Amino acid sequence: MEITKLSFAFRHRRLFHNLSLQVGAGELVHIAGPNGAGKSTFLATVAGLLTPAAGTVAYQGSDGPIQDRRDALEYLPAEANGLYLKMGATQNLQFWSRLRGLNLSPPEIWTALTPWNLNHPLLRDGFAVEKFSTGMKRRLALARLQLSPAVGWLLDEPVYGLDAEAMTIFTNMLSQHLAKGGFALMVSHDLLPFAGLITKTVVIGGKPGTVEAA
Amino acid sequence: MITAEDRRELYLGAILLTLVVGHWLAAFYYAPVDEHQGEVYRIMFLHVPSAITAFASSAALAVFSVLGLKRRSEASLALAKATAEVGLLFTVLTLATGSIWGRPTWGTWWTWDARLTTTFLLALLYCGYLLLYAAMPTGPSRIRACAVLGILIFADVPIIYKSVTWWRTLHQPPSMLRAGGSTMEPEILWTLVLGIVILCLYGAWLIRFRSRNIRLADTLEAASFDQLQT
Amino acid sequence: MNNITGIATDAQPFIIMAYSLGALALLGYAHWCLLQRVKLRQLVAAVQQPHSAAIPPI
Amino acid sequence: MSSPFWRHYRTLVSQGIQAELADLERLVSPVLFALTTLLLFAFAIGDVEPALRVHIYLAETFLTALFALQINFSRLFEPDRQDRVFDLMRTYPVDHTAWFLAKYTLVLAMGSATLGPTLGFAAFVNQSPSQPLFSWVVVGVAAMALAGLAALGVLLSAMTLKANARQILYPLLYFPLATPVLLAAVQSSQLYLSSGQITADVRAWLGLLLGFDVIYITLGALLFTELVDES
Repeated sequence: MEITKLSFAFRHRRLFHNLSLQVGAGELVHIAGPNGAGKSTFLATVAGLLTPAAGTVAYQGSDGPIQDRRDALEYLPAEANGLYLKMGATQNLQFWSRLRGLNLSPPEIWTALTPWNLNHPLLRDGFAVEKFSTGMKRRLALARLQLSPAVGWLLDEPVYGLDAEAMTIFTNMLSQHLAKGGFALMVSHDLLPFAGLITKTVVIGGKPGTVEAA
Repeated sequence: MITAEDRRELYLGAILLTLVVGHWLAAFYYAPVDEHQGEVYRIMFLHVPSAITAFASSAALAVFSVLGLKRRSEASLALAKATAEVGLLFTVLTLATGSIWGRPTWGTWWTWDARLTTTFLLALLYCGYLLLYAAMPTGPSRIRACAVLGILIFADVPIIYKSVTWWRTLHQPPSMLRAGGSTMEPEILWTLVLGIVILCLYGAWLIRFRSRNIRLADTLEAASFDQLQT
Repeated sequence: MNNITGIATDAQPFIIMAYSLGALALLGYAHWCLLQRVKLRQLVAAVQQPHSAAIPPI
Repeated sequence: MSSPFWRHYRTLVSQGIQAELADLERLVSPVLFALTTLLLFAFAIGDVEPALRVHIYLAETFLTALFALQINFSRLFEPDRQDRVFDLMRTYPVDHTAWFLAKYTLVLAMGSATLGPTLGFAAFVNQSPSQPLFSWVVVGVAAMALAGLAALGVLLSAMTLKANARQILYPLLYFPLATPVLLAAVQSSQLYLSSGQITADVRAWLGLLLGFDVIYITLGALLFTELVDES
């Protein structure tokens, strides 16, 4: 993925300016910067939710440029998990995976729930997700991420609300994703678990959009 | 404080305003007395141009809305918002003069005449547009939402007009708002056409002037956010 | 404008009412826009003083 | 038919229906609102001599339908607004026209679930021995009205998604735009019920209703994409 001279002004306030970045296979880019600097805005812009003031985001697939960035990216918002709160865990995962073109049967969905120990007969079906705890909702969102064939992950505070055990599951999942040639852009206040994985750091809000190799 | 540009704009506005007043004088003295309605038909020279400007504004709103969708710029939104405001002004003026004209002509302040009813709905649609503009936070999503509504309004006006006209013809033959029967004497016709042209130009001037105010206010809002930053 | 000579008296009040409403609308709105323009220009001038953040020329 | 368009469409429709079934309140409350409104009309209007009964019945029915449908339409994106599902959906490779058609189909289903009881109950409470008011032509007219209103409803719902004071803003935009449908529905039904067959006038009104439907379905499909694109 190639980001060239991306800049974004929110309500006329310049958040990041002329930010350029190459992200290749297997790379984990850490988005650093003080609170309110625009880290989440940067991820949302790359995800296509916000119109950048200037600059482009280009996606270079192995067999040539990717037409629709949405095929290549899976986005995990910071303070939300994109779940139909009145519906069950399996229904949620089935919906998002079907939109990605995967036709998974319920048992296949259950196996995807297992690593996040959400694969309990009482929890996985007919149990509204709104009754889940914050950590359980986050784990369900991460299960969606794991199911997604998208090559690039845009992670906004992925470990928010996770306990230590879920944290290690996520770290393994992330390293497998990177090993398979995927990449990820991540905003995270807690960097300890990802020490070895980060290949680049982008500072937003400090010096204007510079890129330092970690 | 007033820049040279403002001054030029105001001169143009003053000229247009004198043209409007000049036309009014022509409407009073140049146009002959109408054999059916006598003198009161002279209200037509304000009522009809105002109505046409109001409906022309809905077309302008649609044009700026399509521009807004294409360019997604605050400038086109400012123009669209100014158009909705001026359009509302002229619809209200049309309704007021229509009802004042109706009083001596039919003895009532309001009749469900197809054109008046459509104008009334157009006023509500303009209010809806301004409400949506006020209800949305500044940004691209507001530009898009207002643009789509602007197009919807323009698409709906003809349907409203046709349905209201049919609704009225079932109950009452088309009203006699058109003074001097179908063939107007040339003096009346020309005075009316002149009035329409002048008022449309004045309306356009109002839209331009108001939209520059909106742009100015947007820039100051941006500056206040920058001020927040330092 | 209280007695427009040459106009039949019975129609006069309605014509006066209509056209004064017209004048009120057309002039009133323009006047409001003008006042607003002056206020905005004053704000811009105040903002462009040396001590405050630079603002692009308008 | 497994091209992405229809797959997205089927997925979105089935998800929408499940979201409705998961939260039955969303289906029940518009119907209850409609029945209450019909009672209010009955209390306000009171007894009506037979000549006017048909006209009053039609006015009541279509006004109540217009109000009740507005509730369905304005709450259409409620499940998607929660937990930023709507934003996440925009980062997924979903065909926007399929998305509009899915929401349109969903709101047609919800609308019929409201319209059915409304028409039935209105005829039920307004009937009299000499005038059984229920007529399938009126139901057909109502269906045509729903077809147009639904497209308008989906578009307005997506448009006001991010507006504050949405609950009051929505009706202020919806009702003026929907007046031609109300006029056409009441007039065509009344002409039919009074004459007993589809006269030229009735056909004219139905033509206008059809025009409204076609315009708003095409405008809906075109403009929905504009609303859903970036930001």
